[in-house]
Amino acid sequence: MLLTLIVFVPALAGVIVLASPARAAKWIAGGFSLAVFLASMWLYFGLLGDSSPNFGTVMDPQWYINATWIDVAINSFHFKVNYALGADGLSIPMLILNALLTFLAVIGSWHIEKRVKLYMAMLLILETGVAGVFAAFDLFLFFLFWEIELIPMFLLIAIWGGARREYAAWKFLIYTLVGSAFTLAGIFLIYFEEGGRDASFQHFAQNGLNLTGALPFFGTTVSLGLVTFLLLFSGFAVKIPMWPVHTWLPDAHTEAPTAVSVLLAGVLLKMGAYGLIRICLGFVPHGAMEFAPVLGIFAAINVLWGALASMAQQDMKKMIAYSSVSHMGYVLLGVAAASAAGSLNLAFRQAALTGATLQMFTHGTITGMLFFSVGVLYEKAHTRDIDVFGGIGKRMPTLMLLYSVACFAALGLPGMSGFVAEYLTFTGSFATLPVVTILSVFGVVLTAGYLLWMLRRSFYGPLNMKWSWLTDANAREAFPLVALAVVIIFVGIFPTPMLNLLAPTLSQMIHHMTPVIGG
Amino acid sequence: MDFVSYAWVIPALPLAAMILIFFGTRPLEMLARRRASGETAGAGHSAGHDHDASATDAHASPAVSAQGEDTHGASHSGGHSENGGATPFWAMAGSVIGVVAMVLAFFVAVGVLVEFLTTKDNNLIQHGQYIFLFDWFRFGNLDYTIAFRVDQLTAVMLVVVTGVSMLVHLYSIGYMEGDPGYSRFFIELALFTVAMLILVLGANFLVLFIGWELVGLSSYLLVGFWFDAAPEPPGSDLDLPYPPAAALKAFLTTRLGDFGFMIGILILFFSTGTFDFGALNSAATYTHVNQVALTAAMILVFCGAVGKSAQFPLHVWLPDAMAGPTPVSALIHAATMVAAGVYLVARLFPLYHFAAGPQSLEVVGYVGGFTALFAATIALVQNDIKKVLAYSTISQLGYMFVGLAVGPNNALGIFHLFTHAFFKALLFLGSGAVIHALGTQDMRKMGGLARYIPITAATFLVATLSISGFPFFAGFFSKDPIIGQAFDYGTTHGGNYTLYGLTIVTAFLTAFYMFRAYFLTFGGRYGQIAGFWGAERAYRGEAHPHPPSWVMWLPLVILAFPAALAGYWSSFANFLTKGATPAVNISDYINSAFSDKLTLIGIVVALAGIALAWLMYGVQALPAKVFTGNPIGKGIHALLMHKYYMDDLYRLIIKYVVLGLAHLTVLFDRYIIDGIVNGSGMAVRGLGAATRRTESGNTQGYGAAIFGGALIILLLLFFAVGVLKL
Amino acid sequence: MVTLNSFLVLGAILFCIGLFGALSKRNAVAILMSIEIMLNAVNITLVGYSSAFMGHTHGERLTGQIFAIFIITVAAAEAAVALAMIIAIYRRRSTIDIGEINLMRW
Amino acid sequence: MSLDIPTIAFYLIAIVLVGSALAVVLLRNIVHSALFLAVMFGAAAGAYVLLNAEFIAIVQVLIYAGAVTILVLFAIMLTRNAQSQSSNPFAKQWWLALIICVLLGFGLVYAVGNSAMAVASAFAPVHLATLGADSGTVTRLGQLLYSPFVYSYVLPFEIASVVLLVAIIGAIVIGRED
Repeated sequence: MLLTLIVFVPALAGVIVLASPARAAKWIAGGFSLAVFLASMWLYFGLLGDSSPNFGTVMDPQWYINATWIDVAINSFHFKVNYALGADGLSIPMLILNALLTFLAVIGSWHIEKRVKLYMAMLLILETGVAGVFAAFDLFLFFLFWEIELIPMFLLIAIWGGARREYAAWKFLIYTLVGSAFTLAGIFLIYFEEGGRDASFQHFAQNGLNLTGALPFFGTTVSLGLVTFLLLFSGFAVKIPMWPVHTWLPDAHTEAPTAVSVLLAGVLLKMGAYGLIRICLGFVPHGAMEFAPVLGIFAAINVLWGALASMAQQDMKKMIAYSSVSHMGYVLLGVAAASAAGSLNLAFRQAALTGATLQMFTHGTITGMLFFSVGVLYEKAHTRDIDVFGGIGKRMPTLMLLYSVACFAALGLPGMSGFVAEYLTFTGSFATLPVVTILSVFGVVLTAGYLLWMLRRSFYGPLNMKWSWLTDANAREAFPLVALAVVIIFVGIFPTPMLNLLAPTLSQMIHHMTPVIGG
Repeated sequence: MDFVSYAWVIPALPLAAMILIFFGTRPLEMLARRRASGETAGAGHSAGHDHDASATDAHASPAVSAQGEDTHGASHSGGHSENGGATPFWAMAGSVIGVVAMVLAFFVAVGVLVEFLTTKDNNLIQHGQYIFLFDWFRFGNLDYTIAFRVDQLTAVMLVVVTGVSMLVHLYSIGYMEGDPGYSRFFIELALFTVAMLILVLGANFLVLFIGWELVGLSSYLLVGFWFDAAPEPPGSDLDLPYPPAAALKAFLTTRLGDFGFMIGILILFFSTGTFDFGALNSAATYTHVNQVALTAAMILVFCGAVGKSAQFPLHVWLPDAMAGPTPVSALIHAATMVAAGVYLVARLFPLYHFAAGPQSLEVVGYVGGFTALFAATIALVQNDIKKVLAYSTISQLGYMFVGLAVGPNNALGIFHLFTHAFFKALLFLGSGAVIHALGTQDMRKMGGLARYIPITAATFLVATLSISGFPFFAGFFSKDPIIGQAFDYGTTHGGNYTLYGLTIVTAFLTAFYMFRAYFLTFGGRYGQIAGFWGAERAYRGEAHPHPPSWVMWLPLVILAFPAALAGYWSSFANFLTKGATPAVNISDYINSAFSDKLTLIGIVVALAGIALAWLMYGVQALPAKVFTGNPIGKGIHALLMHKYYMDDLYRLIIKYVVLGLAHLTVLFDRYIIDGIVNGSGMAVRGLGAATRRTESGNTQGYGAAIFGGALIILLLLFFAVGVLKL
Repeated sequence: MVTLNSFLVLGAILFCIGLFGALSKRNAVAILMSIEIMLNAVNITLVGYSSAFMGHTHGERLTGQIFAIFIITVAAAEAAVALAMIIAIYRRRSTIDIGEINLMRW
Repeated sequence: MSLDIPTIAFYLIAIVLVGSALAVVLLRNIVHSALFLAVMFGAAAGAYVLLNAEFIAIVQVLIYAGAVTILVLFAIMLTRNAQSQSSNPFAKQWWLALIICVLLGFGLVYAVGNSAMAVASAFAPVHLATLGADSGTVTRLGQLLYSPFVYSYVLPFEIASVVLLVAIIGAIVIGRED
């Protein structure tokens, strides 16, 4: 019931916002998103009551609700969709992150004046779509929410975006739709290969190991597991985004308004990573194992490519967008390492996968903070060009402090969550994919390079007189930044609760995969 | 009293100070400042978004920030005493909190050291003691633990760090007086101290790496402390580093080293499944580990040390890091952080020495030896007093690595680290006093300053003698054994005396350039005592030097004692090796130091260096033109002035290779990937435009198409049935 | 001997003549007339089938004729509407040459 | 081949049908075309009679030869264009239409003679109408169309009436001068 509320209250709030006067829109949206955030915190704290809390696994989700929704049987053809929502260690952090970032996005959008009702409603409906993706425990329901999220996001970019907003919005939409078409094909394939009677996650997780064999393919045969994996992964790869289907991201980020960039980087990319871990890895272990070396190579390319491309950017947002590509590479690395073949200590795999999952959360907060920082600057200066600034740190000490915190978190400084995630990922992934890991570690150097170089060019040095009128971030602007900084530093210093939350789910997943990957 | 168990207080104190300043006194200071400016400036500030208001704001601010720039340009090169008067009350309160915290921490650290010196508890001696243990997480048998442990090595480092940090805190009250970022400075100083203490207390790679990166952060912040300074105007030949650029360079260069370090950690972790130093250093852990992998791992770990300790080829950041305030240079870039690399190798000494192949320590030794000579040669020609000290630091760190590489245990290198911390901190603080007094760091505008600031001169002289290896001073006792051991190492390694040659030549150069610096600054021609004690006539500058306040000279005096006497800790090796080497009493220690022929050679070499410096700069009997007059000498001089063109090489690599690749990726994205994506879109549109022609609106055409199509199907069916017999 | 085949061939020929008219005339009324020819051709075919099988199970094979009746009904309706449209178009544009009625082009 | 009266009647009707259809299509004057259309409708009614479908034949005469022809003539009259030389011209691509139609015709005839379905039934004898024979099909048709008790097409029939109603209203609405 709690999950139903978390998923649908935002959409309801969106309708209420649309029906209420424009003056109240922000307050209503803010109030509801705060309420949803508090409710989503209860997802975690509500489980803490026991001395040894059970955060659930994919086989045994918490907050589970299951009702038959569509059930059509024609002879042997059986199409069954259940309204099944659940949460476990993998989805609870994502649900909380989603609710948190939506709330902060509403706060961060306080200055929006253009069609504010529709804007707030779209933010809230977006929250519903994303929360649904993370909470769904039925494959078709998952896909439904996966597609629902596109509509508000498309509108948010296309209406409130920058100069090239329509190009960016269409690019986002078409990329995602093409990817998810393959995913849908993959969903049907796995559904019918696995009996065609049950689309629940538990069913697939239970029977994922059976997904072996070969499919005829133009005179030859291909591995069924690999085909299923690749079909499912296509949509997730676009969303993550994995090189070479990443070019929608910089455009979308650059054109989207600040809060939408935050959500886009903070939670939408996580949908892809979540799908990769939950569905590709959990349901198609054979395919994941076969694809893991290639995935690892893509991960390294992602990391280095994103970092190098960031270095060449003039636009702060574009730079951060490419940094997202780079950072999501670590997620790919962790997943690839967790599923690569080899008879090794399972603990390494678990470390890698935990690192990847933590990186999902942590990247959401850190990139959100980076985008909010740029947003504050952009609202004042109306430009994001790194080189036109210079020495503005003198005028904006608070913003410089918070922006620096975000940058240092992004480059993996200890004491902040990015470090924990990257360190876990690297230490785990080196065991199975050493070369790829070494390449990815080099990304850390490049990350430091472009972020600090950006800080230097914009904030350091003598003040460019052109910007002498800039004012520092006020309390309303600083609030999302401070809130995220608190989360980042808390997880960076004391990651244990977070890791405890992730552990049972991922551990179950890794152990379940043991017959496939060896070890 | 059980100091060891309370060792967690040591990092907690500066942490508490940091938090108190950040959340306590600094906001109060800002509040007070705002109230003061509100009283004077009136309501001008409050009208934020109004156009007129912002226009006047823009009008007013050039004056403000131009003034700010001027002061920062000046403060950048040292003289910021005229920076706007006294330190505000709350800022001062913050700094006092910092100093008090550091004094307390220092006493606890000394207590810890004393306890280790006096304890009879064999378990404590052999294994040290965990003072803090917290599991971040545990995966199967892999644990990610935050663990602090104190043992002898840590105890020594604790004293060094807290001691120097305490004095630097005190000194900074004077040095940073009136600086707008006064509170920020103390926050960052405290942050550094905490990070450095985490680094030395860490009982495993995880914690050490955390400290390692955090000291990098605080180094970045402090080097870039005057982040709004303007770059040096073109035409100056002093080549003063520009703080924002220097900070960036420092962070990135050390990160490049950390890349290797991280991979080394990964290999070790993968091979052994543990981060813990205790486990890693015990033989049982690595018996089944591939020797080659282990050797590679140790060399990679050393890469981290190369970055942090500014060894060739990653030394380029340290001279630039002198852009930071001088107390920072003393604390971070001389005494403590840059020694972290040495500490790291020393910490893992059993791994290097016993487990990994001999190549690992050879790499350490040769990199160290080469860097020692390399940096010393550059130091010969520097005109910036801080640059001289920076290159001397690099050179001395090279010595420490040689000491670790050739020594039977890690005592040689750490002992030099120990003494070096004091005399180099003293040198930097002394140079800071000079810069504070004159407002410049160009040695050509100094000379004879001993007359004006005698305390500074005397303490500086003590430190100079110490670093030069003059007998009876600390540096002599720590450096000469390294040179001697390098000779023995050559003997036992088939007569390969390369390391010995490198170190002995460096010893000569060190004595020369340090005394050159001393003479140029404090002594010179016309001076008393044959130029050792300067006179007014030797002064070449214009500014009137003013003597430092007590908060600045007191640390100098305090530091002079360990700088001169630290070498007399005769049983250091015995202490550090947990009794594995015999204890030596003090008279035997001194006797053995002078009875060796090699030591005598070292003394002679040092004296020769001092004598040459005296001839050239003390009495100026031998002008430098003798060396730079001929073409070869001129060429070498130019090469040294340009620091072997290393900076230019890096600049080229970054500009053309890294940024070139970066732009290539962007071009690839834009033209290849987006080209394909947009191209397929265009192709569909083109196809649509082409087929659109058939939609002519002519219904009869459509009808013809329908029935023509039906006809084709019909014919195909006939073909299939009649001909193919399907 | 007149067999079903005779009627089928007759229907096919008529259909093709009608089709030719529908595809080649420019006058909308002529096209409509051609379409009527095609409909008649189909009707002849249907009634032919109906009649050919009437002998076997008497009474049950009148479906073809039923079809024809419906076709005639619909054709009448169609003719009425189509001619109304033609008149309406003529009133607007003073032509019923469908080569010139191309508002829907592209 | 025995030339009995119905056979002769069939060939006569067939010739008239094809000839008048060709005349409809080929004549230059639209009014002549319309008149030949009426001839064709009448001949078709004859063919229905030959096939023992008296009811269809009557309906054909009533609706086609009567109503539709009148409609067409009215339409021609109302849309008479004074300027045009030829009231019933060919389009430019008439040759294409000709090729398609001829080939399609051959195809259809070939299919009628050769496809499996056609072979089984195409040579089935057709009961041509003979004078004085029992004509019971109208009754049966009536039952089949309207009977509420036995299996019938009453529902489609009612729908057809709705279609007609719609067509009437539609024709009025469209053709109305506004």
